Amino acid sequence: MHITYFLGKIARALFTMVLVVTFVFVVLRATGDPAQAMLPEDATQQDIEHFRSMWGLDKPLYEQYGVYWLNILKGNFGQSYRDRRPVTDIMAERLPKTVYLMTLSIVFAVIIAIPMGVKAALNRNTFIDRFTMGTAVFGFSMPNFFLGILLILLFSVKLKILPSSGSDSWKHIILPLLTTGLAYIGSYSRFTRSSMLSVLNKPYIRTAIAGGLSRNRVIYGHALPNAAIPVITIIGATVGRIIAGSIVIETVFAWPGVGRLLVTSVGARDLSVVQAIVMLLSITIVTANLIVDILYGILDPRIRTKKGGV
Amino acid sequence: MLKQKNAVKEFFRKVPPLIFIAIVWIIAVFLIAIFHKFIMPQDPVATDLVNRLAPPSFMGGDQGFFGTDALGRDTLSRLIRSIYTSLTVAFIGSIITAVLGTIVGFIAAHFKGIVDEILMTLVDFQYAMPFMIMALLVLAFFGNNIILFVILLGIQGWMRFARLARGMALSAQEDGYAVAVKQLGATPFRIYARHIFPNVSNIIIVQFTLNFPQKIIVETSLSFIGLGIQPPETSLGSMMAYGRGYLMSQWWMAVIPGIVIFLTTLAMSIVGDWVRDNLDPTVVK
Amino acid sequence: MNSDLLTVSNLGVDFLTGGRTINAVQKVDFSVREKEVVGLVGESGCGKSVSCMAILRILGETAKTTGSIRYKGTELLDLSESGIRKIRGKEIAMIFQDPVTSLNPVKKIGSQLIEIIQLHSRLSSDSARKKAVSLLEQVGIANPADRLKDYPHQLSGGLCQRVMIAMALAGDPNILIADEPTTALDVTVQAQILSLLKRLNRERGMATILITHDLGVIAENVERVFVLYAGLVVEEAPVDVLFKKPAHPYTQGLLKSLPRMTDDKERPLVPIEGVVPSPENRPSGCCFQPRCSRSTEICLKKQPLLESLGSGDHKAACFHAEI
Amino acid sequence: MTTGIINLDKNKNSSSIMQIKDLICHFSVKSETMFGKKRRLRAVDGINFNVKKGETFGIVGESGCGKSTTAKLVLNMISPTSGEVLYRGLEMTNLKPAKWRALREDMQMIFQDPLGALDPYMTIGKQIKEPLDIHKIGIPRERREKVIKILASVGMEDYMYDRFPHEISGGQRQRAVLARALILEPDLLVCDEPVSALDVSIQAQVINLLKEIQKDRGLTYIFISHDLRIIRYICNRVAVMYLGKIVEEAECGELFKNTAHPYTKALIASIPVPDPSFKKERIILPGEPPSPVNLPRGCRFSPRCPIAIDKCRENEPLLEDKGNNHKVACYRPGEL
Amino acid sequence: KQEVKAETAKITTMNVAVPALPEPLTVGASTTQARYRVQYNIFNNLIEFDFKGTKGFMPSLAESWKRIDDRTLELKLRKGVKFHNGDEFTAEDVAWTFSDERFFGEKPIVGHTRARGYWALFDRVEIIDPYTVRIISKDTDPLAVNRLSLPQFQIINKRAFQEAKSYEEWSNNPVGTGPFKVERFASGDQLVLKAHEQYWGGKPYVDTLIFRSVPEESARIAGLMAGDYQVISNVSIDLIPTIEQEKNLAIEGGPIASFLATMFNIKKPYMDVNLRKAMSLALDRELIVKNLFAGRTKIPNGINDPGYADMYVKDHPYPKYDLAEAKKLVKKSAYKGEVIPYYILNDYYPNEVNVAQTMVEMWKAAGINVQIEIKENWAQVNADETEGVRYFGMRNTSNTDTFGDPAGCLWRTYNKSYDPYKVLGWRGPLVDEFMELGKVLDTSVDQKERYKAFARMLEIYDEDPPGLYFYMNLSISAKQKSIDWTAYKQVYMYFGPENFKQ
Ligand SMILES: Nc1ncnc2c1ncn2[C@@H]1O[C@H](COP(=O)(O)OP(=O)(O)OP(=O)(O)O)[C@@H](O)[C@H]1O
Ligand SMILES: Nc1ncnc2c1ncn2[C@@H]1O[C@H](COP(=O)(O)OP(=O)(O)OP(=O)(O)O)[C@@H](O)[C@H]1O
Ligand SMILES: [Mg+2]
Ligand SMILES: [Mg+2]
Repeated sequence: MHITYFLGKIARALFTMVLVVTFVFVVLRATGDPAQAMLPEDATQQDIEHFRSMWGLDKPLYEQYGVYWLNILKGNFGQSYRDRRPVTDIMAERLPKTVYLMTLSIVFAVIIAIPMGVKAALNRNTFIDRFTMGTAVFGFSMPNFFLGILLILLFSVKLKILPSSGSDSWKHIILPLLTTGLAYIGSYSRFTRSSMLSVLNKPYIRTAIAGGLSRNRVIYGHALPNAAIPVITIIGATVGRIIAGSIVIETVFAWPGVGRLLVTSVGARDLSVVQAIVMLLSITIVTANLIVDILYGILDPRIRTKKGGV
Repeated sequence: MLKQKNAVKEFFRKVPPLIFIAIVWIIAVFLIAIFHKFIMPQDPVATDLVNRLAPPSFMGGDQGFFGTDALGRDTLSRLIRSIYTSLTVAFIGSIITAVLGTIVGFIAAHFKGIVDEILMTLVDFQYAMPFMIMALLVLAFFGNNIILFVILLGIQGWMRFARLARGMALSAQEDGYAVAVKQLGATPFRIYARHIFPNVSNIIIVQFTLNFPQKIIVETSLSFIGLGIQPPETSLGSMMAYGRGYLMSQWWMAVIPGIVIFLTTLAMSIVGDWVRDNLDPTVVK
Repeated sequence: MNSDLLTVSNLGVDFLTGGRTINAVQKVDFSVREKEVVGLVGESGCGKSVSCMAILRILGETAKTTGSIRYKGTELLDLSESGIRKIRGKEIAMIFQDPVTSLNPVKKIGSQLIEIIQLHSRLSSDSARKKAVSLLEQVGIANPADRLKDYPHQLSGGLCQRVMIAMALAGDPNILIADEPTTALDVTVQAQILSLLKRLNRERGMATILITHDLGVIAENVERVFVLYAGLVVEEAPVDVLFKKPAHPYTQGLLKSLPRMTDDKERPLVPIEGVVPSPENRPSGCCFQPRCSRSTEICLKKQPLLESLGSGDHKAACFHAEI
Repeated sequence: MTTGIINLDKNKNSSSIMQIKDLICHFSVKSETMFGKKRRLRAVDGINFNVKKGETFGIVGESGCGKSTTAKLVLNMISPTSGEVLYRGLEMTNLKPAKWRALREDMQMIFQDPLGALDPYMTIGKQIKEPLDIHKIGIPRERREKVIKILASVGMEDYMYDRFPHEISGGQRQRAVLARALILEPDLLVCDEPVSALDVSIQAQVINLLKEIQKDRGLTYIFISHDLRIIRYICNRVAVMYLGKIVEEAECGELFKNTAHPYTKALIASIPVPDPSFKKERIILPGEPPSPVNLPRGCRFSPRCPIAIDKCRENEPLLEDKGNNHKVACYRPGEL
Repeated sequence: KQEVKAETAKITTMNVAVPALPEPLTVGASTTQARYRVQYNIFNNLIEFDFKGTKGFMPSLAESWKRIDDRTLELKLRKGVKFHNGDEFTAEDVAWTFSDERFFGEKPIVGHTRARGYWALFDRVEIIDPYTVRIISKDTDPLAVNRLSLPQFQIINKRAFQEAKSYEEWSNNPVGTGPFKVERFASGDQLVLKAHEQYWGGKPYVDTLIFRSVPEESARIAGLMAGDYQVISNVSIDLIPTIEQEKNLAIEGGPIASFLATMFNIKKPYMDVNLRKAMSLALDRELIVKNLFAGRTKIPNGINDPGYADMYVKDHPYPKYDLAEAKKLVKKSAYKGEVIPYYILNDYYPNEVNVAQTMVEMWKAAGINVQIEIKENWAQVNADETEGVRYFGMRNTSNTDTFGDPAGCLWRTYNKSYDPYKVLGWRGPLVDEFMELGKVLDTSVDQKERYKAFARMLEIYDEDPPGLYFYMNLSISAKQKSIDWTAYKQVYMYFGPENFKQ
């Protein structure tokens, strides 16, 4: 792997992040006055001005922008207008919840989806394949809120075996996990299937069979490692999107993570919070991409010398 | 003429039944969308507060086939109208996505260097900026109207098209027909419009069939956070979002549009996969 | 007759794809004797590869194989999946046309080689490694111990083909099928590989089936030749007989269309007119009849069978074979 | 064929249509090691040759020795690192795109892989017609006629006009490519391995066709191949390339009779002869061709050369005329 | 059998699911429902309003009060009241709560001076002795007592406020005198309150009270059914039957003192008085209330409520439904079928989007073409403007009755500083009269005079309507039947010993 290649990637990632933050900054400041959103509708002009000067919103945009970055460099991500708490504190409280839920969901989905996809590929056009396809499409076409509520009705109301919402105990995570997991299983298994299918036709698989290897050895020892790359890509993409992907699920299950925070903060024009989340988000995505790149290198030695990437 | 007829025949002979059913479903849904004005049994926005929340007729209701919603509006008519809005929004959105992405991809591949860098940074930017958040920001801040909404959906996923088109164009430039045509003296525009585009179009179409149902789903999620199609206009997503509150009492309100979404997505995916498996231009038979 | 190690008779292969049936191999008969090098020759698409892959049953599920393939008296087509697995690599090994893509790109060649070695012998991983090194040495790779750590893409085509050959040798097979082992390689490297194969045949007494479309390669390397056309064996002969007295008009045409180093430059090449029919629309009667100058009524009606022409070793499937 | 934009004096230097002077083309490639920087790949490393009007100039050599790169340089499809390409005395490097496009009427190229060179989504006829559309030759209605004529001249029937590339055979595809190149009536045709992908019997058809057309139209060919049998059969003069350099150049007969360079010798010896009774001396070169990134010191061929001496490993021999218009770059020519 | 068990089993932790929690927690930071819902459990007012019954104003932290003059109110404070931090409640705390520094000044620490809108006449607090304070107004203030019962004016602990490292720290962990003290607060998740053992009103009946933020209604109801929550708020009308079907669940709540209404943009040329009146006549309010609200709310006669006691104008006519008359008026009006954009928020008020769609259809029947545009927040509702005219033809609003007097509702929301007059073009002789009458409400201590003024103001509202009123807003909660808790006629959810026993 080229060190310069990665340095370049990181530089570009940083640049992208700056771009994202700038975009969000501009959209946020240019399109709505937080004073109006935060204050009640009959707030007086004086109130509004006081609010603005309190949060530095009366300064010209470029100055606000500069101050914003300066503060970030100092490790200060600002304060929430609404919570009146440092953004870092709020994130420290919320982020672990999201990460916990989403990583478990992804792990869960990977464990189920990959064997499922392999099985479907090996039994192409059979019932197993159709079933996998159906589940997969069901998983990603049914909105999370719908699935989530169905699961709540089934497991909490009817069977009374799992709590309906909240995040107090390990039991609380099961339903949200199932809901997100199902959606991920959908896309992972389909990717695994199609990637397996294309690999199974490759000459080296024929070589492995001609050498006398057993079926399992051919599939898991030779085909799967090669099929892994597109699957890794899609997993990487979901890892990068854990925050965005959790918005709906967190709302349905009253899961106090960052996704829900984002929605409420956007609604309230809580600028510092929105910006911090978006920045975090682009960092996750960019990091996930970077990790995927490194994994590519590990999985596929050819990429180490090529100008890799998807 | 005769040749075409044979091609059609050949097509039907070659198509497995499952794919056939899927295609029929898609066509049906599109026909419903196109002719919705003529097949809606009632005005989809006409309220009838006395006959509200009626169950579907197969469950004993007497207010139309799928019953009525919380304002006594005919669910079947609303469903048909929803199919129209959802499909229109998704279709126009997908076209915008495909055109935008492909053009950007071609431009990047053609000019290379700094142009490529800039456009690819834009692609990175889009990747780093999840669509839900973009939608949240833009719709929340600029207000929601149908045109903005469609444009926004058009932005969803363009970067995938851009990368695809760029990759294809780059490899086409390297060798093969594009080089051959170029050395005949063709201008770049001609090469892209007449040669590279038709060749990429297959893959674009496949991507389109994947992107299209995604748009319906995205619209559904946006409806959930209140940013979808606005009432009294309706869409499959907003019907579901609206019906979710009634899952305990009038479950069909969310389930019926849900089934339509599921079947349409399924059909699109099946057809998309099939197209991809069968139209791979590298495997010319 | 000398004892046949492998006899393929009446082999037919159909592919069922997209609701159609493609008759890739119509009727192929050939045999390999112990320590013999036979050649299968014919133009692209005539069924050479498919016939050989049918022997190891690695054609995949879409293929339907008929006929008989007997190896040392065992019918391979009747073997169970685990039975045929014991034949693959151990009794009959195969190397493929494009060596670079035929090796697993994400695994070191060492591990691919050792995997095969351990599969066919109960060697510890240490001695398997030693055997791998010695195999690479035998196929003429310099610094074999270092090469084990390389990935396929780090090797040139010639080296990859040598690795493939080493992998094929790992199970000490009795028959090596070499499917166009040199077409993807450079001329000078091709010469290296062919001489390597010759040496291995000599030293190990391993029977070899050499598949190629290059009559030059056939002439220099094999003892007996089977000429294929449109999924059929149209001529079978010892190599010198074939080149001196080709009997089938197709074989004759092939030989005439070759530019030769000894030829007069002004003499135009004599191509066979027309093209090979695709498996889906083969002509009635003799498959070669539309391109044949000697064709008559009967050629339109009947597919001639492969018949002996006087000397037992020379057979041709033609009503008008030249003797 | 000359377009208005460019005035070529066709009589000047009439014997030589194409002159290549000290042509160098280096690519920069990423190195394989972690901290390595970009390195030079010497694809074409200083070559000179003249192509005379009406002749067939052959270039032969192993894969990666720079044949295709040379072809592209000759047609100016890529720009050289340095050196000159003179077409009828006109310096072609650094042409403006419009001029460059106009010049395509004079020189054409056909490629190794006819399937790749044809757009799979356009009918054969339209593709052959395309150069006419591009250069706006003739009135649109008559173009079709012209295509059918040219189709006939490459031995294809008119119904091929509406076929798609995948619907016709390999030999027919190569004919179509040829027809497309010929329709502009060029003076120079560069053929980059035009028959390597074809079966022997079809190879013969195409080679015969090429020869015929040359006779009819007085075309000049630059013919690239790795197959010496074909080169010998079709070329007047041959240049043998090894790792970006020409190591031997001579009239065809001379080259095969008095082969001077050991590499050429080895190449000829490597050709399998379709005659079991022919017993030839075998020269099996050791090792693999080195990469154009890591050139050996001295003569590029020295590591594989059976007769290399110390001098060969020190200094690179120059391409010198040994009389009879036979040029060779070797310290021990003809000794193998 | 199970039911019996449920009734006997005492709970130590009460789980209450609400759609959102306040942020931050402290008093006076904003006026959202989320805040008011929980606030009464932590803080007390000096004077309390009886939201449950009809007792009117009751002593709370003040045991008694009397008017000294038009501008001065003297209060005797309750003795022995303990704050959550153990401090004794004294006049100092009152003075601090009402100080300029914290609340009423130009640049208050709280951030904005929302409170001032509710008490523009407030001047200062005078401490007479540790248990006596005087509240002094700038002018005659007949409503000082009413105002003291507002949630904005709940009493906080001075020491805790001043000792907090920052306002931020304080505001998320405030100290009051209410029955519960803050144990843990995560605004997106839960608010955990612990019983305040020394609560002056007696020890609460549960040890722990948890408000959980559960935004999705289905999840709240499911949680209630599953027994995860004892009480939930914000139940929509259509789901009432679902809950009532369950034997162990019960519905609580009903109409609250808030009028759902709209404001017209009278600057629009077509929005003349005839059209405005026609729009009211075209609405079949009964039908809406009966079907969309299951009859659970009521239609008021003007912005006028029986809770005003002697100020209630009983004879003011109820709004009429008369389509024919409406059509006639439309004909007479300047309206020529223009699209009237109707800006609303997405179900900010219960069932609002449904109601709006229904009304659009009703207006359509009268030939009035209204088009709903759903906005995301108030800023969007108000922001659009060209040449001084807002884009909307009409927007939604609610007129909340803050303290049982028309001055806190009709007058508070239609005075000169409020939108209809200020920006929406509600002008004319009648309006001038309205403004004059309003002053009487504000400054007169003569109830008769005030009554007469109010009655006339109601008439003016009908004659030259600045907006429409529809029905009373409502707040529906649900609970486990075994829980002895009642909902107030407000969104407030109170679990002190006075309102929850077991
Ligand atoms: N998996 C398959 N499915 C369908 N048809 C196939 C399949 N594999 C091969 N064929 C067809 O079978 C015929 C014989 O193919 P085969 O690969 O044996 O030819 P070949 O003689 O080896 O040619 P080449 O010299 O090009 O390798 C061809 O027409 C080919 O298209
Ligand atoms: N655009 C490029 N960038 C980098 N390297 C290149 C490029 N084009 C060609 N090369 C390299 O230059 C060398 C010469 O390539 P070229 O294609 O001219 O060889 P060739 O003689 O035509 O080989 P073949 O017989 O395989 O076609 C090769 O090592 C090739 O990898
Ligand atoms: Mg083959
Ligand atoms: Mg080349």
